[in-house]
Amino acid sequence: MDKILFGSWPVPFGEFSLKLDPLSLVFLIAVTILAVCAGAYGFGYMRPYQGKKPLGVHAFFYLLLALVLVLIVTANNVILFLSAWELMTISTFFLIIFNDEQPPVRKAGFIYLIASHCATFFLFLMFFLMSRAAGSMAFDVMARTTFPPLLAGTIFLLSLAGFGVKAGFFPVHVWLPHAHPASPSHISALLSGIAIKMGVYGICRVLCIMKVLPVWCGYVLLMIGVVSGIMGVLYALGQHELKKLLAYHSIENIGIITLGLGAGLLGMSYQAPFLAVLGFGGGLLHVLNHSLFKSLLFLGAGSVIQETHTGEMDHMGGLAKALPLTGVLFLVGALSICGLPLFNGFISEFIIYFGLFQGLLGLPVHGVIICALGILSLGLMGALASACFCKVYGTVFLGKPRAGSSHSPEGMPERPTAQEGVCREGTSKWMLVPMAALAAACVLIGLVPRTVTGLTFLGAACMAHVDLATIQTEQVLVPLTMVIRVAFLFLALICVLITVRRLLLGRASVPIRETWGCGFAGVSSRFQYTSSSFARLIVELMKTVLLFRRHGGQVTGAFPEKTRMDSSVHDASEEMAYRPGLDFLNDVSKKLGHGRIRHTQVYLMYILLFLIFLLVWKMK
Amino acid sequence: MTLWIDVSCILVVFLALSVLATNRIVGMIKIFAVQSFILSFVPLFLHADAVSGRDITLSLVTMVLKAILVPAILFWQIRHISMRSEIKPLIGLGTSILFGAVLIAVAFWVSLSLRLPGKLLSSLVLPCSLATMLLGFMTMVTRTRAITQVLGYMVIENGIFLFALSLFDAMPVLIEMGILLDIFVAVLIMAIVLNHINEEFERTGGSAGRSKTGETV
Amino acid sequence: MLSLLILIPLLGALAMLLPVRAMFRVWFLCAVSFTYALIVASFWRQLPAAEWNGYLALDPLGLILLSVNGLLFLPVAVFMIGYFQHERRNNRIFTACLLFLMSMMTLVSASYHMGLLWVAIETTTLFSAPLISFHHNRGTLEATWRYLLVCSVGIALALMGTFFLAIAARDVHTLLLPAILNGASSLSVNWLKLSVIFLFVGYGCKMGLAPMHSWKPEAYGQATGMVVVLMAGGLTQCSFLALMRVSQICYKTGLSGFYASILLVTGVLSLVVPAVLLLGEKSIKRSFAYSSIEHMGILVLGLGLGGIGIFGALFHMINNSLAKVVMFLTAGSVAQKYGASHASLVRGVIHTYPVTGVFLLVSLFAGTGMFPFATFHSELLIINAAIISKQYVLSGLAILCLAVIFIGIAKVVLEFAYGQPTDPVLAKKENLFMNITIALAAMALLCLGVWMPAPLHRVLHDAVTLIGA
Amino acid sequence: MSSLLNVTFPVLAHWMIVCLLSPFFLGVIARVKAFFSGKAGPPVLQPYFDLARLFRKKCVYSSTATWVFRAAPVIILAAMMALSLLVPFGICKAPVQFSGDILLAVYLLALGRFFMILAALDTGSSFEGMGASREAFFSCLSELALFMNFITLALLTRSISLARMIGADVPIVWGGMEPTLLLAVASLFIVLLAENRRIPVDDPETHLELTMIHEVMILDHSGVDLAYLLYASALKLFIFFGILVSIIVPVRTGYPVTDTAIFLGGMLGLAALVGIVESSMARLRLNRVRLLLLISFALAFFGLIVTLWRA
Repeated sequence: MDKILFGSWPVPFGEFSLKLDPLSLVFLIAVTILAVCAGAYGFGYMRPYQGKKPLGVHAFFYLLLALVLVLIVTANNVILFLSAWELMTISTFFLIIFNDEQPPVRKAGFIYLIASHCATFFLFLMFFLMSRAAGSMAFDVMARTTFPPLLAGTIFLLSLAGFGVKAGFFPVHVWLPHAHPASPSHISALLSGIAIKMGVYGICRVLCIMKVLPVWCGYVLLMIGVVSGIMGVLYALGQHELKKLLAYHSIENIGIITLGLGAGLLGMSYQAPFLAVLGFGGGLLHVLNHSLFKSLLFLGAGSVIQETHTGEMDHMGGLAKALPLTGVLFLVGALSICGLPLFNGFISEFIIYFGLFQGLLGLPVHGVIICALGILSLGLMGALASACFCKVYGTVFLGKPRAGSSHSPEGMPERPTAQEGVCREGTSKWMLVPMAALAAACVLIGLVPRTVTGLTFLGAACMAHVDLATIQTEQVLVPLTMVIRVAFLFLALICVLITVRRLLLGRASVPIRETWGCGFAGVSSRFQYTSSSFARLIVELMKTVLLFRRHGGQVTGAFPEKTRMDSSVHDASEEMAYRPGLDFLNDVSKKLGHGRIRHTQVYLMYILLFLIFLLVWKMK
Repeated sequence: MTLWIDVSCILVVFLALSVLATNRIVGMIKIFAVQSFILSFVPLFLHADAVSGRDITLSLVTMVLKAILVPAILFWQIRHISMRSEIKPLIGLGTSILFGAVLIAVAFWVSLSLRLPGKLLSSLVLPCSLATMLLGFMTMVTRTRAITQVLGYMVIENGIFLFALSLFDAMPVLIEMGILLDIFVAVLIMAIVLNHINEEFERTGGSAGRSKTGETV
Repeated sequence: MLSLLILIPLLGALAMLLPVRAMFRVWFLCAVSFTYALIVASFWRQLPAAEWNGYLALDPLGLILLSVNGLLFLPVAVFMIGYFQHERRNNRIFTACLLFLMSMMTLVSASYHMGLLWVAIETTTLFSAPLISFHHNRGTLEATWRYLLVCSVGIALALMGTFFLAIAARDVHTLLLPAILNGASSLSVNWLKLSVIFLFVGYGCKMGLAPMHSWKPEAYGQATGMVVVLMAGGLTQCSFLALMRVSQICYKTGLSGFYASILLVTGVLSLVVPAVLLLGEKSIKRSFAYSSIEHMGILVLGLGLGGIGIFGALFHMINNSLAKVVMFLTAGSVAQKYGASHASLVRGVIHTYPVTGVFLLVSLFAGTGMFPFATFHSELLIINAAIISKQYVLSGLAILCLAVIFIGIAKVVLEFAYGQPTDPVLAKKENLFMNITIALAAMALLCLGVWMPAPLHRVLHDAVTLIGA
Repeated sequence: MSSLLNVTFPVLAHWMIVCLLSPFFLGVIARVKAFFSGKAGPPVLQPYFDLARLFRKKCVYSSTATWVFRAAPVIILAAMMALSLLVPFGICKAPVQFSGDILLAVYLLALGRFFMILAALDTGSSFEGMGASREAFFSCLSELALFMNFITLALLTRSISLARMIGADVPIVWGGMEPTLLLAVASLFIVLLAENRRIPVDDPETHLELTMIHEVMILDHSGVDLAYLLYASALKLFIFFGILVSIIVPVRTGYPVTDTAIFLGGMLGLAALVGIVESSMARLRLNRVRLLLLISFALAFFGLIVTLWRA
């Protein structure tokens, strides 16, 4: 069933060979859906820029990116893969840096480019190690090779370094929280929905090729999942900016996916094919699901930003009235990402949980511990994600508008007031329809999971190198069916309860009053809980890992003066590793570099010393 | 005749060391002239049995070029009083001499395993020419003024010349002359540049006051 | 044919000394370069016969270098049309030296005699010096001085090395390359070792390898873009040819391991040094100069690694020269537009001069080996070679350095290219000739990146077999 | 037709029992508390009266609120009713049971909570926002403890279905693993108090806004909506009681009447226990609540370690 397209490509070691196996197909489907939806959205979203910015260039790189993504997931040759990979980096860079007049956008583009390209170097090493062992640059030949354990472990670690940066694993996620808020929203959707999944695809491909990996690899992968997931969601809770928050949620969801993959890898190492298929299958399904609901959320965020001209959640509020449809669609995305039943997030998380419980009951004691850890952290992630999206939805869409300055994070120009193709709520149809399509997909998978589970399990079987027929996937599909039945019962109950309420209330009109202010008369909309105050309890509990900083806000004396307080959460990996590291290099460079050494003589001395060194070394 | 070659070799190295250990530019030029003068006699000792016209020509050319012309140009170059003394060298003279001794040791050590082939000229030719070269190099490293660096370079070239003599028979003279000529042209150009350099700035390495953006288009 | 190819630019150079109009000289230079390129192109069909008793001969290695020369001089000549529309300085010496240089670089590619090779390389130094100091000011003079000083030391060392080689090859009685290679068994190994060390350090100075690199940031930072293109893309690679000749000899005498270890150490050093020094750099030309050191390091690494590493190195020679055309001509064009090449003075080029801005980005991608450009493939080949020869530490170190270098260059280039334009009011018109030149070079590099012509592959392959390994 | 009936009948019967019984225990707790404070207290059936009255009342909506505010009570009640289907009560087996139903149970709880918080934030009131924030925080901690306990139970019973984890296999487990199970029971009891917002975590009686979590979130609900919410919390309490009693009193005599009596006795006992705790303790300060929940987590964690050690 693998389809191979073969052609020659006259570059060193290059072959234009494409291969479509179930693993690729899962990603290919996600790529196709997202590229179309985000593209259509962009068509409406970028209207305000018409005539002010070179939109043709933007469109070109968008299409290039779409093409290259397809190439990446289908490439069967190392050079082709790497070429496409580099092109992805470049085209994404141009898409991110669209609004380059703004320093944060430039910084984001810069960090993205550097992180991506530097990570690619690890891939060079990894692929060449693989190709040396296999004697070929073709993935399918590599997959037939057996790798010695040490080499396999090295390759695995290199793949984590190389693909992990793109995927956004926790300590190496630096580019992600910068790039997502900086780019136009449909690009953020594409980045989060698909670009980071390419990192996951890479790891999946490597796992698929490796077949047998040392046992510790599974533990490492699972731990990475746990750390990324929890840190991602904790950082998300601490954010004030909508798209940055969503960006951190991408890290969390990558963590969930990795958890699944790690469980699968454990299953492979311990010869538990059912666990392997469950873990990989759940991971792959979550890839698909996350790309659907996260892009939905980003697109929704884009509409919000276009409406409010700010990304600061604490300046928003009550948008469900201004953007009712967007509000509903965003809620669907939020419910999905929290993994609540009825929506697709629950399905994939359920499969991963199920796999982890299988591991819990079937693996030796180390495996049991790590699986327990996985289950716990998945539960914690779920709870924190719920809290986080309550915060997002509550502060952005519910309540009353909060007064605040409005400046657009991406420098979005004012939308023309009268515009064609604008529906009731002022959002272009080009923007609403893709979101609706994505939301529909979320609900569809949530209610009829068998539409996709077949495919993802096929992909998982392909990764685990087992015949799917020998695996009793019904063991997990039957419970899923039961879940769906309960879900339908739940929906029926909702209908019944609404009807009951209708009957009880009769036809009498419902009085509308102000919210009860507990007796206080001077309530203003600024009294509302903000996103930061909502998350404060959790963030303060975790303030050591989150680098939570608070300025001002101390009230002193009987008649305190006017004061202001702001709090922010800082990325520990960036603040404690990357920035000091780069500063150190900069310092060294400045000390050694030009301006310090003033004399040509010193340079001559280098030559003399080198000559003497060679003489002494080589002439013994 | 090997004895004479040996003596010349040792003298050349000694003079190279003296150049390294001299502070005054005039002194350095003078020592260099003496070194070149001694060197110009070596071709005459090459063929003990019969001194050919070719040997004499080479000897004369060398003497005129190196022992007279080049020092003269250099003297002409430093005719201004302000240029006569070396500004503080980068490495002190004492240290320079110590380093020089180490370099000589390295040169001899390297030459241990190497024997000049055929009709042996002198076992000292290789180590001495290497040592001279390295000492000249060291001179370039320690001195901060353009003109002293040129002098160092000339010492290097003398070292090379000393060794080239051992190849006198093996190599076509055409190439050899071309080589000498090239070096000469190089020095000439250097001098011309020097001329500009002296107008533009006093010390070759003096980039201290250069503006950050003072780059040209 | 070969001597004709050397003579044409030589005579052209003499003609340049005549008092004619400046633009006439430029057009004449274009004509000569074009003819030159045509003749070189014809060599791809049929290698010319040896001349001057075998002193001049063209093998695939030489052909590659010769083609690189052709590839460099033509765009530079065309670029000069645009350049001298703004520049009022007398270009008599400049153009004459350019043609002398062309002639001597041809001699380097075609010389089949180690002594002649040295003479040719030495002469290129002489003629390139006035090019650097085209603008007579303190900065250029200082840079020229440093360049001359380091290179003349290098030349002296290389001369010594050549002498040692002559001693080693005393039984062959000549320094003609085929003769040395045929009589390789009779060479004296110890003398050859000494010779290799001296030749390597000597030519390494000229090539700008790491401990001998110091003239590069100065000279490249001060000279005009066109000159730097010729130096970074052509002159340095001439010296690389000399290193490859040494490699040929070493291979035949079984000194491959000896030579390779020197090459690898220097190669890694040449990656480490720019990596360390680049981050603090704010000037675009100097950054590119460090990148040039890096590329020399990559070439040397490839040569040292052997096998497909050599293939990669040879391919990289062509790519590097094209990349340098793009990089330094762009830097030159930016510098001419803004009157500065320091990051604090230039911002948002892509808004003020969209085409130049694009070229800036192209130079970033091409210079650091990103995909659509052929440098990607050659760097990949060399990393692959390192892995194949099990040089894990080396490859790890190399990619680390490449990463840091990328950060350094990207930082400078992106600061230039993006951001709020510094003074959009003063925008001058973009020059057509300049842009066409850069665009063509970039296109060529891109085409090589996605499609390697069969003849090129064949010639590279033949050249690899020449070096052996 | 008969098969449809076969499916629907147990479901409907289960709902009938659950819905009828659940408010009763609220009344029992109130009665116990009244007894300890020396008052006569309301009748045990008072919650039924309250609900009946609220069902007859009209609703008032805030002008700030959107459809989320109106949807929340319905969704929350529906979620609790759906959840009740997964839990066995004494001899009433869970009508829906499958491998992995605990996950659905936990996520249904989460779904209800999600809409509870949203509804609170929808009013735009700062007090309700405060309650929502606390609810979100505490539920994270209690959910962690809940998961930990489920892992322990899953390991002990080798199953991930509620029906077996708290039903059939528990007596066997009690046979060999008492300390583990005791730890789990203690931990689950704290979770019960926290999830249902009883003292010492929250005080369901007062209306002093600053001290409250759950009550403050429903300040703006009225009429039928409030009835739905009250009903939902009664259901939730009932479900937690059911789970805990199934573990504590795993007596299976085989006679339906005896078993039901034992189960109901356990439920009443638990209600009395909650009442005693509420009477004897004061509401904890907010940051002490955090500590309490962490203790619950630590108990569960300890239980897991013991389980692993014994395994």
